[in-house]
Amino acid sequence: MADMFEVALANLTSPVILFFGLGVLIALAKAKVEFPSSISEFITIYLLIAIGFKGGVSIAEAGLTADMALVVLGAVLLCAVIPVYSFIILWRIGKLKTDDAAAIAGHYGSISVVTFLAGTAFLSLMAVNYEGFMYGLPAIMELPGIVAVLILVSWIKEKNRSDSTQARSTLGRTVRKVVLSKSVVLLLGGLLVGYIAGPRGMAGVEIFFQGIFLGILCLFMLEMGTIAGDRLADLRKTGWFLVLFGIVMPPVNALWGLAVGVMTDLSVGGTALLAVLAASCSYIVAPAAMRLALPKANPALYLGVSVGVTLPFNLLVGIPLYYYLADYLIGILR
Amino acid sequence: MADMFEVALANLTSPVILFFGLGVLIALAKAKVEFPSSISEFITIYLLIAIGFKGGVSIAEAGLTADMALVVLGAVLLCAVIPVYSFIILWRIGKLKTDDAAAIAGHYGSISVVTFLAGTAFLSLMAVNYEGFMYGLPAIMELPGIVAVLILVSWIKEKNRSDSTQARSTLGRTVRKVVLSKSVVLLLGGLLVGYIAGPRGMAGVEIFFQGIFLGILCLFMLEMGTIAGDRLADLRKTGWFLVLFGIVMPPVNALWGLAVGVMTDLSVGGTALLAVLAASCSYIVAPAAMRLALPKANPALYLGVSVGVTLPFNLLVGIPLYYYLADYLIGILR
Amino acid sequence: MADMFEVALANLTSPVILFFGLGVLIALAKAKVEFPSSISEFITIYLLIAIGFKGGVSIAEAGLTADMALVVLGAVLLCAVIPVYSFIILWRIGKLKTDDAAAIAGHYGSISVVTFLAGTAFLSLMAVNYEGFMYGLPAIMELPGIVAVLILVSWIKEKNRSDSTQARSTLGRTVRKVVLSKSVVLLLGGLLVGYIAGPRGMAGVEIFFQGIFLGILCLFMLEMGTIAGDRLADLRKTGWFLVLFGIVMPPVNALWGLAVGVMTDLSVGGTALLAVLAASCSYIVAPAAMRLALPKANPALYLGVSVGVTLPFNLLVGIPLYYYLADYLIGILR
Amino acid sequence: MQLFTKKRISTIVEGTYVDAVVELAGNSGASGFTIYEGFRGKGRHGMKKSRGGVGDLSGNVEVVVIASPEVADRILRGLQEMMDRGIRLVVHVADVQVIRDHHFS
Amino acid sequence: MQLFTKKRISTIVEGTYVDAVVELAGNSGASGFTIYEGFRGKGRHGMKKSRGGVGDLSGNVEVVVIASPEVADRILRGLQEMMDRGIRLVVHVADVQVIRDHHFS
Amino acid sequence: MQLFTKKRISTIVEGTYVDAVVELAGNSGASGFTIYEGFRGKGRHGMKKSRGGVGDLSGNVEVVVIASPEVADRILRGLQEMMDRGIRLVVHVADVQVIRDHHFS
Ligand SMILES: Nc1ncnc2c1ncn2[C@@H]1O[C@H](COP(=O)(O)O)[C@@H](O)[C@H]1O
Ligand SMILES: Nc1ncnc2c1ncn2[C@@H]1O[C@H](COP(=O)(O)O)[C@@H](O)[C@H]1O
Ligand SMILES: Nc1ncnc2c1ncn2[C@@H]1O[C@H](COP(=O)(O)O)[C@@H](O)[C@H]1O
Ligand code: NA
Ligand code: NA
Ligand code: NA
Repeated sequence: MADMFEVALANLTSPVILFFGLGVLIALAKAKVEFPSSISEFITIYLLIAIGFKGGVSIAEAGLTADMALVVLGAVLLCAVIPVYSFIILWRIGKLKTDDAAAIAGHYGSISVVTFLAGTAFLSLMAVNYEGFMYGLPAIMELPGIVAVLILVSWIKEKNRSDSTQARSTLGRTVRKVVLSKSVVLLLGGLLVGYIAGPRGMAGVEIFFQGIFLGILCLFMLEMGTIAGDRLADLRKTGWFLVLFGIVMPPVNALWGLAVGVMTDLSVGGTALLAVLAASCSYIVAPAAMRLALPKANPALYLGVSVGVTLPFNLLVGIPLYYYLADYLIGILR
Repeated sequence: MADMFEVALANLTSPVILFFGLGVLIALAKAKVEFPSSISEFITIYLLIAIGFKGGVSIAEAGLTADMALVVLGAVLLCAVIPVYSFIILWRIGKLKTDDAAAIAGHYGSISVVTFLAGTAFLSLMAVNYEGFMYGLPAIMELPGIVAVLILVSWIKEKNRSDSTQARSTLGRTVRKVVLSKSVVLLLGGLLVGYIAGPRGMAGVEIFFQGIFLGILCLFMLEMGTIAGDRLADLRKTGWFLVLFGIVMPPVNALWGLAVGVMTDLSVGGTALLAVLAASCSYIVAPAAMRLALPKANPALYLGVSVGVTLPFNLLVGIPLYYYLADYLIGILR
Repeated sequence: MADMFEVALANLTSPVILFFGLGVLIALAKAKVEFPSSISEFITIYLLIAIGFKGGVSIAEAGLTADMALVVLGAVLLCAVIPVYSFIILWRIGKLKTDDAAAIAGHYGSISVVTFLAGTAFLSLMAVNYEGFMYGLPAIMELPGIVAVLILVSWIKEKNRSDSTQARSTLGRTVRKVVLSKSVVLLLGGLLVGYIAGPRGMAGVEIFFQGIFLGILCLFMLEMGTIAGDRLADLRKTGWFLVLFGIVMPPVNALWGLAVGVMTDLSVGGTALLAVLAASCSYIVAPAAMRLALPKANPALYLGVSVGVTLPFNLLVGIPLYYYLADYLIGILR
Repeated sequence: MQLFTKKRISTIVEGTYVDAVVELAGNSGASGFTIYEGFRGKGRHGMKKSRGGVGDLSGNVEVVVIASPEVADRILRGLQEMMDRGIRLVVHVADVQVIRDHHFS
Repeated sequence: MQLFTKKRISTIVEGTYVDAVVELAGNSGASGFTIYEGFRGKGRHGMKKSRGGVGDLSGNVEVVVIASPEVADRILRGLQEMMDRGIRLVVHVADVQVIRDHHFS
Repeated sequence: MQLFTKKRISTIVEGTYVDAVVELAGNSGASGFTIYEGFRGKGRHGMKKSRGGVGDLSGNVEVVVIASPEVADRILRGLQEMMDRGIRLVVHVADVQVIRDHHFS
């Protein structure tokens, strides 16, 4: 079984995490290192297509199985459950406004592709294998949490006032926006292409989609670090309750991932990745969706806690922790 | 000899073509996946330099021969012939306006680098070899068709009115614009550098110019697909005659390429590539040139048929077809 | 010992230099080949991080030693000395205005990362090794020359007028700007990450940071070539004295690098690289700093001579020359 | 030369709501619009980066519409309503003149 | 502060014809121009993307010239002629004020 | 609709001095600013590329400030001073109207 300390150290000294840390430092030093926005956009496109493609090729190699369906089902369910209790905690205990509580809850119900990628980089550093179809999960787990929280909100508002028809039309538009968003389209599109092209197709493009992948992820992490560093300033406005929330919730949410992984017989690596996805908090798709659906929610709150607290927490502490727990639990239970 | 069905299937399941198809789907679904324009520009620059460079290194390896000169001569001639009969068909049978007919004809006389690259990707998938100097042809074949059609137009206009001096000055400016255009300069420049640097120079840059080439082409194809998908909407305006023209002409034009290839003793792969070039229809250099020289021609027509019809046709059907024909013809004749 | 002619030829036919030459040709032909600015920015970021990272990994492999401290000290000293005599030559002999003389002198006291990279590319072409920590020097050598010249100027102005407090506040702001500039931050940041991540961290990102490095440098050189070509037009304004200065100073300054290299027991490759750094003339950090600190100095002068004269001179003639001298001197003296 | 007076409305808006502004312009009778993206700025809601990056959550976009005074008035009323719904807009209007009257109506 | 009145002419034009517009401005006596590229828009000829991409066949470019009323008039006449030759332009003019009179003449 | 008259100051400046212009605007009482970067142009000092590239040594940047006439006047005086110190600026001012008076003061 894994040694906790060694695992944590391996994570903290991996280039992916170090570049993230460098980014945070750069932001705090207020140095002028900014990626041109077109570059960030392109790196995002590359990363999404590459993981979709790799996942598709893996599925083509392994074949579609009933087990996968079970994992997908579990993943969708956990995504729908997380925002419900998150919302109640934020609304009742944290005393946040309905819109703010809902927007934040939606972020935790959705997932962060960057955190997922850091998880895969960590596992490959530890030489831990996982099911290839895990690459397909991020695309599927973007949406359910967002839908869940919007239904919740429209249901609460229906009780109070009568702008429920507007809420429903907003729900429709938001779902459409997420389903056709770059993240989902490229992940699923890459998956499809990879599945049809198969290992034979992979041969010619391996250096591009696999060889340089980790290096490009490093650059991306550098930028994510500067963004997280910038967001740290927002934390003063968010208050301590939210900061605490951003640290406590990820491990709690990760438990759902561990549970689904154990129950569906995933490998240790697969279970750890599912926990990472459950614990992760969206910072691209959810903010855009929430801005559209809940214009009165304050972006400083949901971005501050998502990018300023939960993202760094998961990268620095969460990923090795969830892996350690997955390894430990499966060691005991199987 | 090649099995037609197998060849077609290999083409349709190659990543290059699948990404193109994904792009078309994305455009039709009106999903918001757009490459930043600076990225497309850079990928174009990369692809042009890379094929130029590879071609230059190949020529340095093989040495300059008299055979090459013969192929180049044949290639230039076929480029000058194609737009002449295309123009007459469009003008007399299709009843298009002079300017529109000329602009479209010019596109078919020029070539499409993307189609050429898809051809090379297809051949490497089929493990078919071809002459290295083929990489040098695209640069040479961009211009002659455009010049031919502009001379034709200035000649027709001279008979009618007296704005012939203006037409001639436009011709000069247009030729200058094409010769100094990014496509031609980078293709020829890359060729020159590759030729001087030779195999020894290739050693250090092989991963960049060769290893990741196909992967980058895949991303480019994704974008070309979205552009082609967008152009499909234009087809309603172009009318059925043009759609038919866009499907029938490529195989007809390909015959010239096959003929030149057979007569100049090119390999099967080289002959197929020459046919691909002849069949291909420009979508970067020619539109820019035509917009300048013939401002009254309607861009929706020439772009609609070039990018919306002929490009997809060549990618999906044309390339394997021309290869099959080259293989068959040379099998019989040699 | 190296054969001078062979060395020069190897340099001139390397892709890195050939692409630079191609860029110059393109600029002179006034062809429209321009890199989108976001791409140049990104390539710069990539190159800086990559050399920092490689340097850090090398240091981690070799361990920190007292010898390095000595080399760093020598490098800083030579950077501080060069602009002093450069200033006096420009001011007294060249009769330039104080501000212009100071601005140009500052450029020669700072360094050019591109020239350094061309030096490393040349050495790897010649299969010559050098100390890994050399990658750390550019970051350290950006600043001292700029500071030296600004102190000089503030000291001269203090004597003349009384705007010395303003001069001092400008010095502070300029130093801050350089220390937090992209170049320095990314070079040092990459170094730090590479040092902590070590060879184990390099494994996963080798193709990205090393495999494609030279190819990306080639594209960058192409652009640098077009910029140098554009700057050639400025030379008419700068006058012959400056052109001469731009050719004579690099070899003179290189001597300091050779001296430090020999005295600190650097390898032939390391000594050659130090000479290249000493001879090189800044074109990114120094211009920005000088524009801020000396707004009345004419940019056409310092950019014209730096990018239009010294950069091409070093690339075409200087690098092989300094290598030859390093090889020769160390052959005699050790 | 005869010139015709029009209004030029500039609206700086978060990327999320660009479609809403463009739709409003169309419904109000505008003949076209221009969308600028490569800029950043500061206002009541702090520094904003330009659109497109990974940090782009609600980056700045500018929509410019040139229209007749009547159409402009309808657009301004619509923008006012959007602001009332909590959407952040920074709007300014200027008088401009155009060569072809019909092109903008 | 003393300010001087000038005209600011904005011309949206396809990339292909930017050089022609710039040349016209120079020949008419303008002291300079500014060219904007990163935008997209819609008008009589459908949606247009910004310039530069692979889909860039005749992408939008904006040329802005600040000039004295006399120079502006010459430029406007030239633009009118270009339109007559079938080149698509979207032009608008506004009154602006500048600090240094001589810089713009 | 009630509209309020403001001044719109555009300043084209080398990248190096953007911070100085922005600071001036803030100190003069402006409520915000917008910075445009993706453009190139020509003036008294020859062709200038847009900011950001490797050739970017003092590339063009445009700062736009919308402010009340009094604030605008203070800004213009400050810009005048910068020019006197040898910093190159291209400035123009236009009258514009805004919906929310308080947003810009
Ligand atoms: N006074 C102003 N002058 C120019 N631009 C402004 C001004 N106020 C706001 N803006 C622009 O409008 C954007 C949004 O403003 P706000 O919603 O007030 O933060 C800012 O990021 C600026 O680009
Ligand atoms: N009414 C308008 N308001 C603002 N911009 C316009 C307007 N009409 C046209 N444009 C711009 O001018 C470009 C070319 O217009 P057009 O040639 O009419 O398609 C469009 O893509 C828009 O960017
Ligand atoms: N008359 C003008 N009209 C429009 N833009 C101008 C004009 N003069 C200068 N500019 C812009 O201001 C920048 C700097 O001008 P300058 O310092 O005179 O070279 C130029 O690169 C142009 O973008
Ligand atoms: Na989650
Ligand atoms: Na053709
Ligand atoms: Na130096």
